Amino acid sequence: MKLITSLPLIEILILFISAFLMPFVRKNKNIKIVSVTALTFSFILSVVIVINVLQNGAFYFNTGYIDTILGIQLYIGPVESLLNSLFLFVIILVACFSFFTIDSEIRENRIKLFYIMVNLLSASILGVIFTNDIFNGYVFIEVAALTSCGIVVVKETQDNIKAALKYLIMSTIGSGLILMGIAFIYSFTGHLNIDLIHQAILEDYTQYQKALLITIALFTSGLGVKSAMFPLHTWLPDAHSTAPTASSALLSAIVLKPFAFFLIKIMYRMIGFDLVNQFNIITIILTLGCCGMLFGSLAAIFQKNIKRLIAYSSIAQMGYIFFGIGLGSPFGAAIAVYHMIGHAVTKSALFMCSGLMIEKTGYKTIDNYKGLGHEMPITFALFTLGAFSMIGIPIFPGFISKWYLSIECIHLNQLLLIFVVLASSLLNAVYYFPIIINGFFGIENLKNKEYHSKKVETQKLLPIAALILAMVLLGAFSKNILDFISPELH
Amino acid sequence: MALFHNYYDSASIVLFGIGLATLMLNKNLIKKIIGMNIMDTSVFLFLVSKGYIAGRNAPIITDRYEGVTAYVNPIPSALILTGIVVAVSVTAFLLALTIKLYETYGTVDLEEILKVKGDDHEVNNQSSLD
Amino acid sequence: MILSAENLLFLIILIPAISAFIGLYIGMNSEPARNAFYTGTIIIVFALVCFLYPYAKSSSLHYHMAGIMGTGLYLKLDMLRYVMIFLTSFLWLLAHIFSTHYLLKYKHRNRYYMFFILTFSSTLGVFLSEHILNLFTFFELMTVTSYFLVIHDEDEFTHKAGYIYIAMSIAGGLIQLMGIFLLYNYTSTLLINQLPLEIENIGNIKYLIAILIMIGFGVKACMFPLHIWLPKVYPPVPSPATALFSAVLTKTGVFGVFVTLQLMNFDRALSAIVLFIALINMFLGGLLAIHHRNIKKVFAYSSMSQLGYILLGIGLIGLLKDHSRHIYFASVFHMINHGLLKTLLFFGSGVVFMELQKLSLNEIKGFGKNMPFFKFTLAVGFMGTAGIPGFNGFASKTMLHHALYEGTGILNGPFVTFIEVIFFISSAFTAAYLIKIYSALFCEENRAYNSIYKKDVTNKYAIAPMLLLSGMIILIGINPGFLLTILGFSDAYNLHLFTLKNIENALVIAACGYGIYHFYIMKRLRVKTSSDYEYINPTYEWFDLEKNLYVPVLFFLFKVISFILYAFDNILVFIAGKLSSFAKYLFSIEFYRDISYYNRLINLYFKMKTRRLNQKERTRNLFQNSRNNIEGLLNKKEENTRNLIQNSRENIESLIQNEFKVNEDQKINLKRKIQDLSFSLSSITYSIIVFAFILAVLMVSMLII
Amino acid sequence: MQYLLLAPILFPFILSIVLLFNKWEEKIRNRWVLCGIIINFLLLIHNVFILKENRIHVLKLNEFIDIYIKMDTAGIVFCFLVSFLWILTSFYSIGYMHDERKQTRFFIFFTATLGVTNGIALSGNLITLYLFYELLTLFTFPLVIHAGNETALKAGYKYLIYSFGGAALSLFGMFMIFSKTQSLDFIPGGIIQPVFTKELSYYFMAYVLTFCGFGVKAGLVPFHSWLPSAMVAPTPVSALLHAVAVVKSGIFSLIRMSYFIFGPTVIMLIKGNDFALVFILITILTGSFLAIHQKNLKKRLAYSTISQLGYIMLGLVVFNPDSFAGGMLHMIFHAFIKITLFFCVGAIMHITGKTEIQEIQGLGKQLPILMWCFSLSAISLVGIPPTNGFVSKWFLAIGSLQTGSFVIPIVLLLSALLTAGYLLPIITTAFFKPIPAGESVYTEPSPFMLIPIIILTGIVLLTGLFPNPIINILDTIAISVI
Repeated sequence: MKLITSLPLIEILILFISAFLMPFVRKNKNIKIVSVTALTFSFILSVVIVINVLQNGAFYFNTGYIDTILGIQLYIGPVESLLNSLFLFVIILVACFSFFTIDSEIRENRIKLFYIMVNLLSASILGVIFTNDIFNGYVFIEVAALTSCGIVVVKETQDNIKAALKYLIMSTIGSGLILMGIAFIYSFTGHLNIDLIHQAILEDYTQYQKALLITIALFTSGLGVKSAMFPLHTWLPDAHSTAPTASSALLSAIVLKPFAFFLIKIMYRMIGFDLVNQFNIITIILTLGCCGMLFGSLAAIFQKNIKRLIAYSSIAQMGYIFFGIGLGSPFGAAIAVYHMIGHAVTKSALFMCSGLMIEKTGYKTIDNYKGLGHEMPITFALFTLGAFSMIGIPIFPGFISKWYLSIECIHLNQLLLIFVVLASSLLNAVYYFPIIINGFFGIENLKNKEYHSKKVETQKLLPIAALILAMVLLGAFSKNILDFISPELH
Repeated sequence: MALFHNYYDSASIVLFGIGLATLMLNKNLIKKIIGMNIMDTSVFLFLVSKGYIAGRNAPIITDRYEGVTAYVNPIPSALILTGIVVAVSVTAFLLALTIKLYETYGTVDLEEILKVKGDDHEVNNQSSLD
Repeated sequence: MILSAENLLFLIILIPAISAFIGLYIGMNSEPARNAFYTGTIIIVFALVCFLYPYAKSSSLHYHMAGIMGTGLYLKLDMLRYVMIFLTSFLWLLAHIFSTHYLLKYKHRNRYYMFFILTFSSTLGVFLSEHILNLFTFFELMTVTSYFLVIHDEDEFTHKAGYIYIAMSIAGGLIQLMGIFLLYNYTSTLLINQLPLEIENIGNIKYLIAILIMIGFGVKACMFPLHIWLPKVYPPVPSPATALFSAVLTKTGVFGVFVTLQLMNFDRALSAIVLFIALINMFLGGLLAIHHRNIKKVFAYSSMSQLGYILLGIGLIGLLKDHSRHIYFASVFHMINHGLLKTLLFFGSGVVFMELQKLSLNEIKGFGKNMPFFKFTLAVGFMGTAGIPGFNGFASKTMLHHALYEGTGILNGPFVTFIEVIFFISSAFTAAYLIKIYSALFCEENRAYNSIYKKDVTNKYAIAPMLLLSGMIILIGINPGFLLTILGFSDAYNLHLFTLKNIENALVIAACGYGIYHFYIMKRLRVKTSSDYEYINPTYEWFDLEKNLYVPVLFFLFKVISFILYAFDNILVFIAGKLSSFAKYLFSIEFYRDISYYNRLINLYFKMKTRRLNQKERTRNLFQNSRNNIEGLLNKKEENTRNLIQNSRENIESLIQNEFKVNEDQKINLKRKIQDLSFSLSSITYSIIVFAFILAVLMVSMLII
Repeated sequence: MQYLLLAPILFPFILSIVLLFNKWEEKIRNRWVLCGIIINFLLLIHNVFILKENRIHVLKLNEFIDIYIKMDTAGIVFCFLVSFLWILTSFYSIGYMHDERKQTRFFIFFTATLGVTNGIALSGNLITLYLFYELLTLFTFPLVIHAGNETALKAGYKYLIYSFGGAALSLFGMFMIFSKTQSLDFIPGGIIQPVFTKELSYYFMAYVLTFCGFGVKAGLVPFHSWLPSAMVAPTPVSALLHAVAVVKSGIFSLIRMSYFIFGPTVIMLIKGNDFALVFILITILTGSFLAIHQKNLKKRLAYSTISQLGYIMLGLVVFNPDSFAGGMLHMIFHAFIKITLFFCVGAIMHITGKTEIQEIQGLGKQLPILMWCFSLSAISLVGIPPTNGFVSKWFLAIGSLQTGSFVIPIVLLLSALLTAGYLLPIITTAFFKPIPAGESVYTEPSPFMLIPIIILTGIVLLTGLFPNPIINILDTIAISVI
């Protein structure tokens, strides 16, 4: 039984070791194989963890087998296990997609570096999700920041480097703030382990009212920068649009989420729901979430470059997640987690489709995609399905998270917020529909476009199709996912 | 007044402010990196000062182990070690990127770099409102 | 069995309706066969009507057919209705014979006959129906089918007339429908025999209901405010149809008014209103008839005034509560006489129109100078209408007059004398305009026609009906009692109409008529032109109810409401347009990430300046657009909206162009300025500034709270 | 056996997928479409009369998303109306689309829309209705932009934005209802039980939102301007969608919402109907007033549809059995009349290429049968007594008078006058204006187009003279609901 509990650590170690082994492999083909095998193996382990958690609930894992909590502790609850397996699932699919597209986008000698970064990034993401120790979380956040900046800069064009630089500087500021937050927490609780801090805070939080407030503010703004909260998002559009397709898919879909989840862990497990609601930081997160939703969609409407458009739409979706957190109720956090999963699957599919479109047409601006639905029908159809989930057509996960958010808003009787939720989904429609319509319909759009002329090889389409299928399944089984998640956050 | 008797906290807060300001306000990349380092060191100072217990010496065992009470609280100092490693790696990465930029643009002034349009073609039609 | 009396009622309506379509089909290939077929059907119907006389005389017939039209079909036949359908079928037969000859030079005859017979069937339906809804249904059917008769000639003039006719009748019909809705709502039954007792206990809402229903019938009965369609519709309609319009369709209106009053069991107030309108009708009809030159218009106004007489009779029934039998038979008798007379007159005008294709007195002067038969028949018609003793007009007018005297006991004196005076003046007017036409048509000298129209009207189809009618007029004139007994008026014979006093009274009226003719018409209305005398018509300058009142008011209302509703129409599109342009402006700032902060400030300044100049120019042409909107060129609505969008699109383009223009020259002088001024904040620092600012705000808010 | 219930909804989808995947030439495809739709109609008859069960839970994802199909009288009436008219329209569109381009794409979406409309008719709860409501927009969109040119695309955008805006509003209302009643199933008489005084404004807001949401599709005034601009679509589309399927499903969802979710008592309590009445009266007047200004025939019919929809909504908002029956009657009659008018206008455009009113002078003489059908239907729409327009107006007026308000009958009659104002000129120009010189000779349209028109005119006249059978059916619904 002991072995099962140590699986999460094994997972992270596999990914790290595979990353360290890669420099010794000579040919690029083998690099890819090594990377994907490591990822699939850890995915299998994650599925085992999920089953284990399903059967006998959450469990702790103390590195070093010492029952006293001196070493680093990992906490694996239903939310963590689910996030872990789903993120890995998406990373594997993006990696398979990158097998074929990465060669054309980055130079020969950089491919090895790219896959090392991918493995390191996934390892650090799992670390951030699992850790129950905030300093360990900080270390994994730093590793994630550096490696994500790495997969951005791997393209090495002028703009790319500038964007990466901007991203790196902003994330260093963020991590500086997080470190200061950790220092503050340590200073008045003396612990680094989340549960111990929680007990310490519960005992005598009245004296540290002001300090507690400042730590929450530090953590929010630090993690906010990293996960593109509204005012601190300026780095995201440049970074995601100039990065290679695979990495921008990874960035938008996966990298932003663990930081937001870390914020949830700090807010609800470290400090506790009732205490957090006393500070009005929650309302600030809520308002920033709403502004993010509206601003993201509004900005996306005026975008010409498709990658920037999808980047802005991920700002909007992050706005949804912060809106969920900002509601301050446990069910709100559960919906935020569900939206993370839903958005991860949809956004990666959308980015990969847009990558294919750019590769086939050679242009990045939307106006050149007229009549594309006729030329590459399957990719465009997948893109449309992804867009439908974003817009909120029933059955898709987008609609379900909007539904639950609104129901939660009514329970907290803030009816105006529903207007924001619906307005932002309508705005999504405003900027996704022109692309779809111009792709499929209109005489002059389809004037000299033969059917299936820009055919995309099936092996590039398989990952996207798998993701869309996962999306639909997520939509279908939303009820049991939420039942699985919500008890833990209460 | 709290400010007067815990010098270390106030010193680290001031240092943090200076680091943050230099990071933000300067155009020169190198100055930004220096600013970032100042910011990190200020945090480390703050953390170490939390672990200090007056009248005890550093948690380094020279020849023999003098018991727990002789030493200062070792955990913050351990944390700072990893913190320093992280800061160093980030600085290294930043410097590498700055060198790359310097090779292409010949200047380290971020403003100059950003004003020159990037090389890949689709960048220029991005910014104008067409 | 199917021929039992009750079913006959339904058959009378059904036969013409079906035969209309069969005739249309026969008419496709052969004209004479169709004419024969139609004559046959009308004769059959006429025969059936005659067959029904004993039933109508003894008791009233009832017929009920469930299911059709939602509420079922209820038909009833009593003496009054019998008279009506007898008159309709008889006159329709004559008109049909006349039109077979009259329409020879016309086109679309097939269509004309179909609608001719359909109107016949719906008129019969109006007279026979007992359920108010059926009455209303046949009334509307009659309107629609007669409308297609009105616009038979397909030229611009008929379409204008048709437009007024259909608009007024449908508007009248809908107001009437409102009355019926209220009636049904309060009494929950619509059968005419059940209604009177229901109506007692619904309080004075019944006045509103009565007025609304009477407006519907008033349009057809050309009561005063609703008479404006008469002079416009009669001239363009082919003469046989005009004859039926004036003789029969107006009777449906009068019959309707009578039924409504019957429902309200002859309430005093309502009868007073009808009486008052009748008086106006009589007087105004006569007055206008004198001035007009087109003989059909003259006859139109004359039938308006004659209807005034009938309505007077109906009004009086209500007022002279207990012995109203006398006045009832007087008005029915006058209805019959008026029917016969008007048909004769319009047949006359038809004959004139057939030959000359003109109707104005100036053109047809001296037409019938040496046409003995034609002159004789029209003379009889004129005498009858004027009420000269020995003709049927005299009999019914004197009966009305007698009723007035009986009324003196009940109504207060001066009121009766007032009616007496109006009665006298309008009869004088009648005599005047009839003499005017007679003299113009037959006595005036017209060299052009002398040579052509030597012998009499040849066509026997035209002259036979006129002779028959004039014969009947004279017969009834001489022995009115005979007709009254048929009508069931018991003491018809001791009426002793031909007393010296009455004859003397009628002759005095005729003399006054001639006096008016001699002094007023000959002097004022006949102007000596170069070669000959010319009739002028001053009424065109007078206040024409339609031109000066109805049309401007309705048109203004229509324009205002359309403009308001047009605003409703695209209020959303307007708001959406404004919002998107605001959002576009808002985000244009965000994307100048390459140009430094200072540049952006200058840029903004330039843009604001240029925006202000376009603003002025744009507001100028916006003002110009809204001006021509306000001028009410609503049909230019499409162009306006298009050039409004055009302008806003041009403005945005010009904005962008001069932005670039501004950018170019601005860049040039800016470059020089930038060299010496190195102060600038890069976009990264720009975003960090934002971030620092927010952080500061966070800190401050923490500390305060 | 239970799954046969889904046949009227799924069968058209299967048919459209079959059409999608095999490239038949025109004749075979037409035959497939025709017998497919007729089979669908037979399936419906089978379900209504033979099948015992009348409800099935297709898919229950979570407590609110559950696809629930239920057959009740109102649903059956609407389903029959739609399926029957679809048969005639398919005949007509085969004739009409003969020499148009992209016909298969047209028929694919044409059959799919039938399935969706049947879905709306047979849905058992508000969320299934909302789902089909959304799908209706998606499936009708390609039909609206069938022409493919710039104006069609613009009209398509407008249609999409309006429909999705409306759907978002009604979704908002559904949130509010669901959070209070925890279930959205349709129960005649409404599912919202005791309404406490403090919740009145809450329910009023929910009612307003759902009303405006579904009102968008039903041509409520401020949200109606997508209808005239969607006239750019080919005539079978505008005939079927903008006279029957799309607008009527808007009306049907309003019926479902106000009679099966809120219930008349609750709506009267929260005075929702007074709010709605104002909008509806404006709709009636705007529709008829602006129709008179339109030169284009199809635009004129579009605005007339808006005004006639106002009638139907009037019948639904006045909570009285007579006016409810009047509203439903007018829904059925208007569907038949308007579809005939659109078919005739479409045939005229197809043969002569004329669209403006002054262009069709004297056409009545060249195309007698077509123009006779047009005139008879136009007259029955105006509501001259023997026709069916009058019957429904009668019930509407009586119903509204019983509730004591004078305004409604007056607006009804004024708009009837205006209906005459914009329909009779078409008849007079067609029949009673001389044929302009140099006009080429036109012959009657192909039998495929003419037979449906004649059948429909026959039905219009028949229901006018013998409306009783339909009235009895509707009375049963009215009693069960109010």
